[in-house]
Amino acid sequence: MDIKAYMALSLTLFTIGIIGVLVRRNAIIVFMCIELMLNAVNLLLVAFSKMHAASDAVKASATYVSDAQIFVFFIMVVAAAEVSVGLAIIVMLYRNTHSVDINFLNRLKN
Amino acid sequence: MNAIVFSAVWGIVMMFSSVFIKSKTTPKYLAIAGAILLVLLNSWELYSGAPLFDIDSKDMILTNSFNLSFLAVVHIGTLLFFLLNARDIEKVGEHVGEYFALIFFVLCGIALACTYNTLLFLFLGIEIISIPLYILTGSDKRNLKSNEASLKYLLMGSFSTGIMLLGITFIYGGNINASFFINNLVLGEGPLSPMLAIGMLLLIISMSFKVSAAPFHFWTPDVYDGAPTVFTSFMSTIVKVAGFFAFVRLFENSFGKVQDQWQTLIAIITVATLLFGNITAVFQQSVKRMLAYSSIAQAGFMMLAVFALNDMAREGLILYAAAYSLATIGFFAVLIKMNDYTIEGFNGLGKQQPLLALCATIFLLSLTGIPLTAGFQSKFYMLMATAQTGRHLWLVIVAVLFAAISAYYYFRVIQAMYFKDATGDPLVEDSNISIGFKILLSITAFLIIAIGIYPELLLGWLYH
Amino acid sequence: MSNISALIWLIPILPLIGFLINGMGRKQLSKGISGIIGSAVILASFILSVLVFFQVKEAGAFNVNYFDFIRLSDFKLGFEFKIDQLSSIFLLIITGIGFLIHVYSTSYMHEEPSKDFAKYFAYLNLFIFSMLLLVLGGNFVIMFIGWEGVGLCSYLLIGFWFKKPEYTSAANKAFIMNRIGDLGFLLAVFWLIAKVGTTNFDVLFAPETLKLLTANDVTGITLLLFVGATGKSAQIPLYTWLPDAMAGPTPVSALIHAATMVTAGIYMIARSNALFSLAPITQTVITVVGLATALLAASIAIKQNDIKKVLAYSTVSQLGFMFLALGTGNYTAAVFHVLTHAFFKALMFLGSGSVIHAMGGEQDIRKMGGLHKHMKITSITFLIGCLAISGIPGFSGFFSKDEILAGAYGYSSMLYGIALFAALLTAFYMFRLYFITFRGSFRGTHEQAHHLHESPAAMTIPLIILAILSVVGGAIGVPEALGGKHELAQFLAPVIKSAAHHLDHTTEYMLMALSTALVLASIFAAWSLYKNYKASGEATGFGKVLQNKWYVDELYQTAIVQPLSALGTFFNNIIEKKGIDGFVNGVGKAVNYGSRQLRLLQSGQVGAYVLLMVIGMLLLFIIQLFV
Amino acid sequence: MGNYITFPELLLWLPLVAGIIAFFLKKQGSAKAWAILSSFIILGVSVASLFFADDVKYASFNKVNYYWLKYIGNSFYLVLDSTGRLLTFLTALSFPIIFISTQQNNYKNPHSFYGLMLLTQAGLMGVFLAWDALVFYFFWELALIPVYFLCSMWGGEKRIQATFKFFVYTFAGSLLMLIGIIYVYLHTPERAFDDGHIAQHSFALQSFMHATLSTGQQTWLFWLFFAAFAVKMPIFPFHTWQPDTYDQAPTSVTMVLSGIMVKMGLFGVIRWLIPVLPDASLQFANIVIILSIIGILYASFIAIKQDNIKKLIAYSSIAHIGLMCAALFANNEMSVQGAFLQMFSHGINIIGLWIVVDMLEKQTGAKHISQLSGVAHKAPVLTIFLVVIALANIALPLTNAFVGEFLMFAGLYKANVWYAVVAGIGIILAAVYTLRMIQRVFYGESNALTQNIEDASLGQKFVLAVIVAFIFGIGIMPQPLIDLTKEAVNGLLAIKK
Amino acid sequence: MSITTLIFILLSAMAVGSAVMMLLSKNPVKSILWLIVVFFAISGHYILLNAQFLAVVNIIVYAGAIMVLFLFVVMLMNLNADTEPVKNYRLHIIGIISGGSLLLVLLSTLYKGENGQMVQMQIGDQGLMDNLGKVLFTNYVLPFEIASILFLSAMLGAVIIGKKD
Repeated sequence: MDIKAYMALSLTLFTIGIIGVLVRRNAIIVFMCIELMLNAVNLLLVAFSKMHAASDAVKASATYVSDAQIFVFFIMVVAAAEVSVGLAIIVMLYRNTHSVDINFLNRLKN
Repeated sequence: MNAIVFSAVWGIVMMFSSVFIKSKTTPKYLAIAGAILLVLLNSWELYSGAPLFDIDSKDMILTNSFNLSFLAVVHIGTLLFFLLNARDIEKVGEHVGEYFALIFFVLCGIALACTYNTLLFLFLGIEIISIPLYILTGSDKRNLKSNEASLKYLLMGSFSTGIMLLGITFIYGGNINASFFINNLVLGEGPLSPMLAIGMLLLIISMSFKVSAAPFHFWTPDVYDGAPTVFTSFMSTIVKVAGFFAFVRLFENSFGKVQDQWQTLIAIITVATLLFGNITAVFQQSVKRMLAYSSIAQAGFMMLAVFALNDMAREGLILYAAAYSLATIGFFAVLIKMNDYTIEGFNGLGKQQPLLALCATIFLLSLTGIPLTAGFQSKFYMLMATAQTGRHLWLVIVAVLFAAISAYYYFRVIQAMYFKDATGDPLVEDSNISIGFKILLSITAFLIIAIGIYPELLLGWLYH
Repeated sequence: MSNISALIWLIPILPLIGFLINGMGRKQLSKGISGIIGSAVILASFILSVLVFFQVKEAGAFNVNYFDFIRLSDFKLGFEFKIDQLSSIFLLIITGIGFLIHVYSTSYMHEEPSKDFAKYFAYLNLFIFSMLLLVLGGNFVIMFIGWEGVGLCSYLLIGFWFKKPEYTSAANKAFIMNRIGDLGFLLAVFWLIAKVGTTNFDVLFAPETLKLLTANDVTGITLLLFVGATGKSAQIPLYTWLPDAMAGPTPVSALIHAATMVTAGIYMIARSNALFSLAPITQTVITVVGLATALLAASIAIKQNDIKKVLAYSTVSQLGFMFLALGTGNYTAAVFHVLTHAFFKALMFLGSGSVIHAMGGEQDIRKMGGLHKHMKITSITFLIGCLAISGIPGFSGFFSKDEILAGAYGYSSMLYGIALFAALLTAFYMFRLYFITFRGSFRGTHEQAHHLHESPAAMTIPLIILAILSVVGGAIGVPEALGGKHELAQFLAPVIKSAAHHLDHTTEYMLMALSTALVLASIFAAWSLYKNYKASGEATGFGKVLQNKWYVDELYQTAIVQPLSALGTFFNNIIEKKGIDGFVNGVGKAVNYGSRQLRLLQSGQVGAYVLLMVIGMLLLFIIQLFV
Repeated sequence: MGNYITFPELLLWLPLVAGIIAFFLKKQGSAKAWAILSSFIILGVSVASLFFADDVKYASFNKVNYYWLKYIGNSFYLVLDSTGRLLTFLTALSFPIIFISTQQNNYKNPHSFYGLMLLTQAGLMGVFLAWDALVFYFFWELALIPVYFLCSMWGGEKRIQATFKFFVYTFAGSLLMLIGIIYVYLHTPERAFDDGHIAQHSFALQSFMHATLSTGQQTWLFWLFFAAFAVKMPIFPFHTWQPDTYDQAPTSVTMVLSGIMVKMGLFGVIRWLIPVLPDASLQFANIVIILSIIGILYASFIAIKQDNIKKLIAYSSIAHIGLMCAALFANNEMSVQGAFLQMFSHGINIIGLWIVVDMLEKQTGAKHISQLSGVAHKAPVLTIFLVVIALANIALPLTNAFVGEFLMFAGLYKANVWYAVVAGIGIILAAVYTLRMIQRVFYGESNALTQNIEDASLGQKFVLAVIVAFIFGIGIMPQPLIDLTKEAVNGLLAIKK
Repeated sequence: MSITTLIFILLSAMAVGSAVMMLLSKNPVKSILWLIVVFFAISGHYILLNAQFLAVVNIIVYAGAIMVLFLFVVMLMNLNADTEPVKNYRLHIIGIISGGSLLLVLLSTLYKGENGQMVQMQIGDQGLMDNLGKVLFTNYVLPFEIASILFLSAMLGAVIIGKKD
């Protein structure tokens, strides 16, 4: 499979994530869109790792392609942590305002 | 290495301290002790060169006198921050121990971000810095501003994380060595391959976000304004300069060879940052928010270090980190004591609290960059570094003109303190101002003057 | 007698000392003391001047250099004096007449409170000091020091009664007009420095130095010097300050604005005759200006009713005569006329002073009349003055004026004609003045009438002395035609190479006869018109124009003063406030405005922030990847 | 250098230390006394230094050079040479005069007032002594900061805006100069320190003079430097901060500003601009001169129209400074020598003027010509002094200013006839506005405000007498001053050749 | 067209399609479910790339843990109804346009520059559990440890933010 296909796919997903952040106002959805972005990145990383695996230029180094997948693993870890904190914050917000609209709170401006 | 491990360990210690120690006032002593130890351990590694905990990081961590001395600055800054603000941290909320713990975790992240050698650690470091900050920003739960700030910070922060990851991915993809090591990056001749170019660009963008450089600075004013003031002081100083250090480290080790391909970009970002920061700061009424913008403006000056990337720039960055952190921490320490954060709130402080006013004046002068303050030296080094590159000299002139504008808003505070008359009711509760606080504030001011007169005090680290 | 040359410095220093004593101790000193001090120092330096005069007469000119005023690597300026025939004569005039006027003043100023009295003498001494400096100066710069010094003193003395705004305005006018002239003087000096690198008279007028100057240089320099002279000696166009200067005490007018200061211009040109003789263009200019001034001033004098104003304009016109002489290269005549004029004009001013004194400050001749029977001495001496100035044979004025006219005739008969006409006018208005004032019946108020009296001795004695001088003063310059041998010319010969054309005696007789006849005629006309003058209403027609001095002041006001002040206002209100300062503040305003606008980007909405970030990313991408 | 303490050190540290001490003298009147005392000591030192005026013979007394930031090739390098000697003397002389003349104005919390004043003096000294660009820049700013506080704290009602304008103006200017300094620095040859350390570049004056700069670089560097100096002098059209500041600042500060600080700009031209960028300063000489001459006429015309005495003096000062600046660029011995003399004379005269104006304002509370009249009756002594000083200010012969202006005009004439002619008009205008002021304020009938005005006090009489003594002393015998600065002048011209 | 390609296309279509649905559906619960579908599709891709470990982890961590967490939160706030009154379409348009153009810029650059390298499908053992395990606990032990800090701070966050007081 051509790497370009994977680039196209994951960039599309990434962009959908961005657009989601731009257009949705529900904090949770926005947060989910960010998760989508991360997943797109993961997919691309794996694809790259397999791409490098295919190219023999890098056969020399021992653990050359596992790096990327480990990285993906770490991304997931971080994502999990981020989500837990993020959701905590959103819940707190909901407690105080009974809304999850990201534009609802607008005290800080100018 | 010492810094990483110890700050992590001490973070855990603080965490459990809150379990075993019930009194609200005790943790700060622990924290201060930890900070002192941190300074000692780090300096020890700096001088001896041998870390205490000898962990084989597989070259993912590289320490040298440069980043260790920078860490030293960070740690001293933190120590000062604790000493000046510990009491105010207690006032934020119930979980004093946890706050300190988080701060130590942030320090751990900073240590990572300053010594990383692989993009993985850059990523982890940045995240370990960010996530605790989201929490600290929101730690004043009752206060809606604080909530709003933390939400904004969270959303935009993780958004920029996504950008950064995409950048890292492309760099990995474009690197035929298939590695994340920044010193193992094959750039090839001529213009960068599209993947590397895009990756670099995305990294520039995400890093600019972290150091709040325009046009990715929009979170800064709101977050700094909303967060509890103590933590704003920490975020806007220690964390920010660390971000710059990571920025510089990334570029000098990986893309340093192809300066010509990104310098224009950095120049543009610099000018934009100076513009947004300075111009917008002029009109602010709340001093806290004004400082948020001023931190953007100062970031514009620090971008010059990224732009120049020469020895002068390195020294300059350390100087700048020290000067800017000291002055800002000091001024925030004064600001926290004020009853009213608006500029009118400062009217007549010079008569009510001469010492506070004097120190505040010195801090502000330093931020403006008046000679014989550390602020001047740092700006001076930055300008020299930029001039040394010989490219984009107009940048220097622009920077200087904005420095002149910056006087405009810093001096508004000075004018308020000395040349306006107080409304009568006290601006500051004397009970909040202990002798110790005054002494420490004077020490900070003195340090600023001392560095301003003899910067080699600081730079000596690099020359031994 | 050579020891005198070592005492030269005393001549100016003594008055200075007098100035200092009177100035410092004006609170303590009584009127008597300060008057005595003031006069004594002048007397002393007069005596010295006499000695110097004789020394020069015997041993000739000599220089004294005291110290280096300014010494640069390529330029040296000594603080030096030059004592020669010319300056020694002026020394005599200044100190001599100066002394008389001091004596006169002691009684004239007696009503003043003692500290103003002392101040007055201080100023007077200071004036003498600067005047002496001017005359003694061995180079143009030292001369200039005195030159501006006398200007200053005249400023101070005109504004002596500084409570009256119009007086102080007159003082300012005098000073500023002098300054305009001084600028010309200075530029000439700079020109000399730039060209020959020195201003020392001896070096400068040495033929080899003059060779260094091109014709243009000479013309330019002399013209500029002449500008200086017009300022100081009240010639067109800078003469209007002198009539106003009559605001000062009358003795001052006598000393400064008749006898000495105003002749500084003549002195300066005579001093540098070597230079002027090389500049025909300048000489023509001087001639024309001098003649024009003589005529204009004379015409104005006819219609003036203020006794001092009349004298002032007559002074201006007499100075015009002197410049005419200078222009025609007839330097000796000029100096000669300076001398005689000093006598009779001082005489008449002091006379008018004593009249005013008697009239209790009244200066308008329409309110006088018939004073002859009340104050004989004054009247007679004044008459003598009039006769002298009109040039009645035998009186001093006759000789000097006649010499000038002769010189003019030798130049061109047309010049002679006009000059003669001016001379007739002179005779006319002087006698008009005399008749209106002293003859006919008294027209003043009643208390004035029985307050009238002859002035005290301290005032009359100087009058008498001066009267005698104005009669016999001409003796030193009797032309060959009348069997004299013109000692003055011989005496001045080493300094002045007179370029006057010499006429044969018959023509000279002709001219003398003609002028005398006409003068007598015009005196008769004046007598018939004014022997018993009745105060008539305002003058009309041409008379009005004359009375208003040809509206020259008004002209200056509208043509020069007002435009300039308008310019000042324009600069101040428009360019400064709106323009430059407006721009400077505009920058500040712009920053503020930008600040207010940029704040709006900070909308506080995460969505908007992210959008801006994405757009920023987009831009950076485009810049980086496609530009 | 040397193991004994040198004049530069004394001149710099004495005021600095004295100033810092003054901050702690909170007792009534003690600060004032201390300030006067120390300023006299400094004056003594400065006078003493005049006896060691030989740059070659007494070099070791007049030069000091510590290591400072040696890694960037900077050292704390002070030299008291014939360029700076006159101005350091002026600085040392004016402060006692100022202190005594304003002694009966009581400022609120005097300790900080006098402390700041002395710090200003230290800054000024530093500017005139520095032989190292960075040190120069430091003191350049250091002189500014205390003045900023002095003006804003003790000034008139509109003080804050006026002073802040002044501050930003000069700050921006000096920052531009800083760029210039950096740029030149990066082109200086490497410098070896005594301890063997070699810095690639150096801030020392000599190195700056040997910097390798193409003409193209010089041209724009010239304007960077000139911006700072032009604002400080100030030269038209950078002058608009001055009238407001002079008007609003407390008079004793105004004296410092107009008497000494404006000379910083001229001094900068002499010490740095011309030596470091000789080609450019020759190239642009005409532009600068024309600018200055425009300034002369422009300022004089405005002065004629001024009703506010302080602003009038401010504008007259602009005109005079313009003349000096033009003379400096006229590039011949006379003009430059004249400028040197005039820097000193102008300083003395204008301080004298301010003293009198201050006394008037203190007593009548009025500073507008239209409000005052007939002061001469009540205060004859004051009037006499003022007239003398004012006439000196418009360069009457035998006063100090005459010598300077005479030489400057002569020099300008050599450079170009029309410069002298046009600038000469300034002489007349000067007479116009000065006499106008004297007439309106001092002559005429005294009015309600001036009814019960007191004459000069003993201290003031003394001070004014000193000033007048200087006026005539220099006016009659300028040669000593000329000898004092001759080397500097010739050195400057040698560079331009 | 080989079977791999076919599966790739199918999975891609599924991923993109359900991502769009997630974006479009008004009801939060629905979008969560759509997102889970996306994750399953991505896991499918992992399997296709022979990265079983990640595939599994993806299912467990994302689809399992994280999404459930989201679901809980949504339920807790019972936001299942449409809480987002859609207004201000202009912002949407601008957002979509800028996002889309970003995508175009990136892709055009990449397609212009890169000579498409092939990706190794199915084969290759480095994605297997034991390999990754080895690498993780030999080379990457330090990051692994440090990651724990992240969780500690997350935990603290939960305590500070979440705890009622």
